Amino acid sequence: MSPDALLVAEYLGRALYGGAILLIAIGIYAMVARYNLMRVLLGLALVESGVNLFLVAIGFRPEAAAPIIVGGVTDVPMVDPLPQALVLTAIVIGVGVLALAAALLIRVKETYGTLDTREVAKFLAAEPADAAPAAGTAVAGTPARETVNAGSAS
Amino acid sequence: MIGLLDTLLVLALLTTVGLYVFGANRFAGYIGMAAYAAMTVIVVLVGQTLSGGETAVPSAMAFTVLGYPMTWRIDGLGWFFALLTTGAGFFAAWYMSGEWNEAQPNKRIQHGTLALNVLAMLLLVSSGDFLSLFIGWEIVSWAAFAMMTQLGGPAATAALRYLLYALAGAMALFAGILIVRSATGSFAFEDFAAAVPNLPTATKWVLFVLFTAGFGVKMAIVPFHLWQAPAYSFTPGASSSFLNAVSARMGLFALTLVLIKLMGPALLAGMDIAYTWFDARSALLWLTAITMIVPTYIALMQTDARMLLAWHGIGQGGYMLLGILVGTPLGLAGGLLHTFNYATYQMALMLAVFAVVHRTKTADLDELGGLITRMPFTYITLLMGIIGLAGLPPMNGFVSKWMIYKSLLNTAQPLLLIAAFIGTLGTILSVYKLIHNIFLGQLRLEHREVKEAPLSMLLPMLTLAGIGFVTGWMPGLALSMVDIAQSALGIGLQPHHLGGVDLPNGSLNMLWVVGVLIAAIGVGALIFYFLGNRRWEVSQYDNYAGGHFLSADVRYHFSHEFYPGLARVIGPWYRGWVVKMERGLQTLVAVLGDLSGGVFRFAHTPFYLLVAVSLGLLWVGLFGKI
Amino acid sequence: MHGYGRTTASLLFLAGLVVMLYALFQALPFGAAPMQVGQEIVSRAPGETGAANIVTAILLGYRGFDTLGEVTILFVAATAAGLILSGAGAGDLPKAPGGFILKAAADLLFPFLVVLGAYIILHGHLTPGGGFQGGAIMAAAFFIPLLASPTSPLNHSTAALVEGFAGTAFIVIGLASLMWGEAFLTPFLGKGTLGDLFSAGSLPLLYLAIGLKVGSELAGLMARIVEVGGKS
Amino acid sequence: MLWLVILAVVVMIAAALLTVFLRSYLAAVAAVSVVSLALAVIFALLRAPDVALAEAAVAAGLSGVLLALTVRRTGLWRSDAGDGKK
Amino acid sequence: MTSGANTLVLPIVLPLLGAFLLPLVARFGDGLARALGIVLVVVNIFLGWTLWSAVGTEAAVTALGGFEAPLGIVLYGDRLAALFVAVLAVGALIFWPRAEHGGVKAYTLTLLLVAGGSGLVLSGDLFNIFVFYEIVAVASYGLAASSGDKAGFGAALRYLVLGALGSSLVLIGIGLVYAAAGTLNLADIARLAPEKLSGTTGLAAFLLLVLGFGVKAELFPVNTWVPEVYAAAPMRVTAILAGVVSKLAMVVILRLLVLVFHDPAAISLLMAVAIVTIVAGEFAAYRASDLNRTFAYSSIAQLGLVALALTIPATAGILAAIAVALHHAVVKPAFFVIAAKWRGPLAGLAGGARVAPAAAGLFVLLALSIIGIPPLPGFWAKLVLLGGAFDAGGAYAFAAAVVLAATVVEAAYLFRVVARIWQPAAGAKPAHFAFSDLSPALLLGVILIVATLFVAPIGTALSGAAASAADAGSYVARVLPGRM
Repeated sequence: MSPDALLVAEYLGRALYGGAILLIAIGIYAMVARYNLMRVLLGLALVESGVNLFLVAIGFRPEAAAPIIVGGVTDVPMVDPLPQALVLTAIVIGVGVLALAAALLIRVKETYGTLDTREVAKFLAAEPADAAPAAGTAVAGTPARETVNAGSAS
Repeated sequence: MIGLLDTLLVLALLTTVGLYVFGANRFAGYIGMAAYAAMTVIVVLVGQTLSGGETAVPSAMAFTVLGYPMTWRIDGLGWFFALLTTGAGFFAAWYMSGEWNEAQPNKRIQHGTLALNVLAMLLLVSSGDFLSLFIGWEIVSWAAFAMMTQLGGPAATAALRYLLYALAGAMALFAGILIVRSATGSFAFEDFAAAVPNLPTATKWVLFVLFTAGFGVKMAIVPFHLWQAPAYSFTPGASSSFLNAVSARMGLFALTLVLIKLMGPALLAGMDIAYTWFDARSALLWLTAITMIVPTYIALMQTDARMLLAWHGIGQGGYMLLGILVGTPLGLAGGLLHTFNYATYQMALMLAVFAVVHRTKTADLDELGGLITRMPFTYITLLMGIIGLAGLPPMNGFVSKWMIYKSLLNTAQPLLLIAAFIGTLGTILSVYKLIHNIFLGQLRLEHREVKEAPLSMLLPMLTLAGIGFVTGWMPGLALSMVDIAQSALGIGLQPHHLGGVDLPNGSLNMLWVVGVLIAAIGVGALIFYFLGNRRWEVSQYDNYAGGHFLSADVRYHFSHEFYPGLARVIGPWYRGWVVKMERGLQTLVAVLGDLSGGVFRFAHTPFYLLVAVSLGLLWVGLFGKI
Repeated sequence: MHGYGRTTASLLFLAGLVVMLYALFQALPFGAAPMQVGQEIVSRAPGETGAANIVTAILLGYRGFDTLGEVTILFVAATAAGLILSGAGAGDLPKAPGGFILKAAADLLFPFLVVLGAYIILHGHLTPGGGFQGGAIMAAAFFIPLLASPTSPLNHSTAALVEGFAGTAFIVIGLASLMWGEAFLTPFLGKGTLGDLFSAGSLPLLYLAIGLKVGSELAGLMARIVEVGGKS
Repeated sequence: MLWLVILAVVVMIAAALLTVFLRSYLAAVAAVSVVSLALAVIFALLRAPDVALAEAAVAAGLSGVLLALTVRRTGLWRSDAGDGKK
Repeated sequence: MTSGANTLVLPIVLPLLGAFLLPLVARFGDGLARALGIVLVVVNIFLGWTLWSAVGTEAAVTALGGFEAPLGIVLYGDRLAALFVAVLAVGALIFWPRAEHGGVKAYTLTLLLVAGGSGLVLSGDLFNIFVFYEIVAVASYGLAASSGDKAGFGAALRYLVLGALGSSLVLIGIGLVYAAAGTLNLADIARLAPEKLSGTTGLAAFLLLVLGFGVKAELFPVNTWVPEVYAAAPMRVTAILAGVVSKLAMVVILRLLVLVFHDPAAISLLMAVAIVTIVAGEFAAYRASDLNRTFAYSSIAQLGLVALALTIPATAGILAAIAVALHHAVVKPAFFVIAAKWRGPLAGLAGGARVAPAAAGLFVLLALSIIGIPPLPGFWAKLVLLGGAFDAGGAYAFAAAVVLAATVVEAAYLFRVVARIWQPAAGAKPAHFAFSDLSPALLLGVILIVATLFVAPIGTALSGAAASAADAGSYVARVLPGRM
């Protein structure tokens, strides 16, 4: 490779790794510093994207072709196909987890009436004796942790 | 091959199962008596084998788990404690065989746990290596817990406290045996005894501290003593007497085994503490001195008869360990003999106190008095018991204490001797409080109809007191048993004869002492009864004081705050620092618990992940190889 | 920790994280990855699997088991979401049907998306794309009508049927080779000519199964989020 | 190509920051989709067409819709409060 | 190839197939679906058993798809894997979900949990392990929320957020390993590790992997989900999660330690984490206010013990880890069975012994075993653990001291409960146990007692499994016969 190409590769590497790290960091910031669980979920999506970028960047080689054989020519240099396969898997896994999280989020909002992590944590950490009824939904005299009847909670 | 030891253990096991199954039966006490008597006979047979020249009687029982072999065998030392155990079990069962048994709501638990304790102790004293020693130790601890906790309420609280102490001790012990194994490559006693002189000093110290602390908890050496008195006192009568008489002595057994038999007093004396005059042995000796004094004066302050005696038990343990740690044949014999003697008189005392409790429903020393007229035989038992406890002739306690004092003198330890005397002084004062507040003085109105304890309870009490007298009169009887134990320790035997011991600088012959004493009493009686008998009997209330006639509703029996002057003198010393330490530890655990729990209640849990990753990567950057 | 204190702490730790991760990543050989396994796969994949798209060859051949796990995760997520939402209430969802334009667009898009999805799935071993991408497009095809009229629920039982059979097909194809004494998921049916539609043996079959399964699972998942309460 | 990648990265980071700081959740979800799309462009530039396609179809498309639906379903689309900043 | 190598895939694939078919089968009745699920779990027990007896010291290896080792994915079935396949299936069988907690969907998730867990312990490929880890994780998120309990959703969501972030860390770790070594096959990584992964990159990868897998393995500080989830999930789910699933993540960490990361720095990192985990768990349990949380925290501490055992060098550590893990897998689910009925503050348990003597007695037995009182199995597990620690000396001795101190705290909180149970009831009496409520716990209690009686042969068998699991050389030789 020419010195120019090497320099380009170096800057490319910095840009990609830097971008991946910043994406991860911003995502974690959203998860850690924000109180709304929806925002936490968005942060999670960002973190997963950042990790995917990192993985693809690992397999990259400058001046190499995409890992698809065109016209039976097999001896051109190709980028590493393995991380790409991994990232494909990781993307789909990410969507699955995100979908489940969304489902849980909907139920959390429905049950507690809030998406604030502080409120949720307060409810979860409540001592069994004085479990505070969440968001005023429980009627006095009923056990605080009654099972929510299917379809009847609002 | 089923040997004597196997028979003994199987019999103990069958007794446990049997008494648990038939424990509610009204003959359970007799079944127990028969079983313990049979066990005692077997133990005596084992003793004959041992005195016949065998070093140990092996058991056929042996397991190998995960490459660790476990064996059981009984040697002289174990035999001595086994005899105490089965004997104490026999008397406890006897006590429980009649009226006491009828009155108890939880007969099955009482009989079952007693048998379980006997079994556990037999297993412990016959352990053949450190692993089986630890297993036996744990079983003994938990069996005692089962016995203590049975009445619930304050008993459960006290038992829980005991349990935590015992478990902390057991964990120290666990660490100790594992260090022994990694240092010597096996759990075997012989390997340890062979390897210990060559171990690094640090290892020796670690082992010494771990074993002393671990076994010392059971012995209730200060500062590990807080649990014992309440735990023993809130246990039902016969069980409590059993615990008082022999349970804590398991710690003594194990300490003797490890410190004297395996490590040896010379080795301990060689472990100097830098910048002080102390070495491992003398430091422990002074700890026992504190154990003799402090609990005895705490006993003085008790208002519950059971607590008073139980606190004495702690102090008496100090005497035994003192004698054993002196390390000469005389001291060892004194310590071991004191163990035997203590078992006889302490059990008699506890049984007598519980007989009083059985009749009057209280053990509060402020609520009793004058029972000598109602329960004279119980009074005699108690009197003989406290003479033994105080270490006065003609009872056996005198002989063993004399031997311990003598061994201290012979090894030039006058300060320890003074400490022992201070302890004895406290003992005498407090046992007087015991007998005065219960039996002397004014009989309370509500106790006027109290009857003497039933025969089923009186007989074991009187028998025990009798044994105490006989072995005080002819200490050679007990000393020949001590011989067997001593022969297993490798320190040498203390020559003795039926009446006591002969030493170059002063001998003791109890045959003479008792003879002179009886003669003197006889002379006194002669003078009293025949030469000038001016006495006549009057009722307690046919009397006057300060110009007023006394009536039954006026309390002139002085029992509350019995030693006010003494309390003022020792009060400033009585700070309860150990109690404060215990509370501090509890608070510390609670605070740490709240801190840990708070970690888990944090609203933003991913934050921890962030912190952990950042700090972890920092650590990787700092310490990882580049 | 409250308010800005936590924000500050988070930022501090994040700054540390960024600096250290950057240092860590910079140490990696960018653009010169060792490619131990990657190079070997590139050189052997055409011969061993007959797939022109090497990523496909990896996804279905070398790492076919990962892919099975992957569709399983979607399945797990769909099942779990169904479980969680089975008792859900109506939420804030407006019940009014979507506008006419959305409806018309949905009707118009439907055949186009289905065909596109099928094409991408079937050419997965030749060109970029495959079961996942095509499946996602198929899912969109079935899902967009749902947006247009939320009251007409997706036919979950059909979706479940497709899903179940597709998943079963994947495993049965894998197990088939097991019966012939080969390892699980060994490709069979011959390799064909590199670059042909009917090449790469059983891989396109697997991709078809994956496409159907992913499509039905994703559609089902989305539909559950949209739908209102109750079991289907 | 370098400049294209840098441009895409910058767009991506900007969109990511918007995700965190936009008050409207629907807009934040849109920003996440933009991140994914920028990522897809980067993947395409990095010779990873399969991944690019998947990122565009699955991550940008489907999960964007999914998140948007969730926002709608939880009622967050009506208000932008509740993020801890009062 | 050892006999049965080809069937290595069956413990993963058959439950998976069943899970795919279950929604279809359920059309003919939920009972049929339930029966099918249970049959498949029983089959898995059988498969685990056959694998155990088929492999001696030589593990069974199969290259999936016929693609040889470093290129394709391999399954590596040694006795350790066989053991956990069987244990997981047994756990799922005993704690098969009730119809009222999710019905067919819960059956499906449980089957998937079994499939994923089996894959987790059998797989010999780093990324494949991640995929199965995700299956297990997602299935447990779903099951955690399946009680319909109010707390369930919030707990599951917080669990999910933490778990997903952890998974991202794992993925970064895998990326680092791949970037350094260029391969994902564990044996291949093991071969290259001394050269490629001994530096900072390897250590950082280890940190990320441990923290990521640590979410499931309940390591501090990523275990904050534990008390919430265990308190809110249905008892049967809690029992499986605490009893078995957490150990599967430990098995992964074990494989990583044995094969790849021998670095003393890595070991000391894990040891520090383990010690903090133990301390935090036991102390938090001391102040916990109800049984469920007490056991949740206690479970954290026990997994800290397992992690500590893993750091102990050579076979002794692995044997200790397996022993502690197995013992905990028997004891803790039984505890949760009791806690499921005795909810609410601890003070309300007074009188429990009168109402439910069997449960109270079982509680004592379990408590004794978990504290480690001879001759119960818990003692032998602790003996191996502490023996190994003292043999290793140095920092391990300190760790052992921490364990011993923590044991006292453990006894304090467990026997405080025992004392409470035996007190006379103050107000409302604690719940009564129907036989069916208690039967899983009784079964586990019987297993415990039987294990006590057969502790010597069990110990020998586990020693064999540990020895072969500790043998990195034979792992590489079996998976990569041509590349040594």
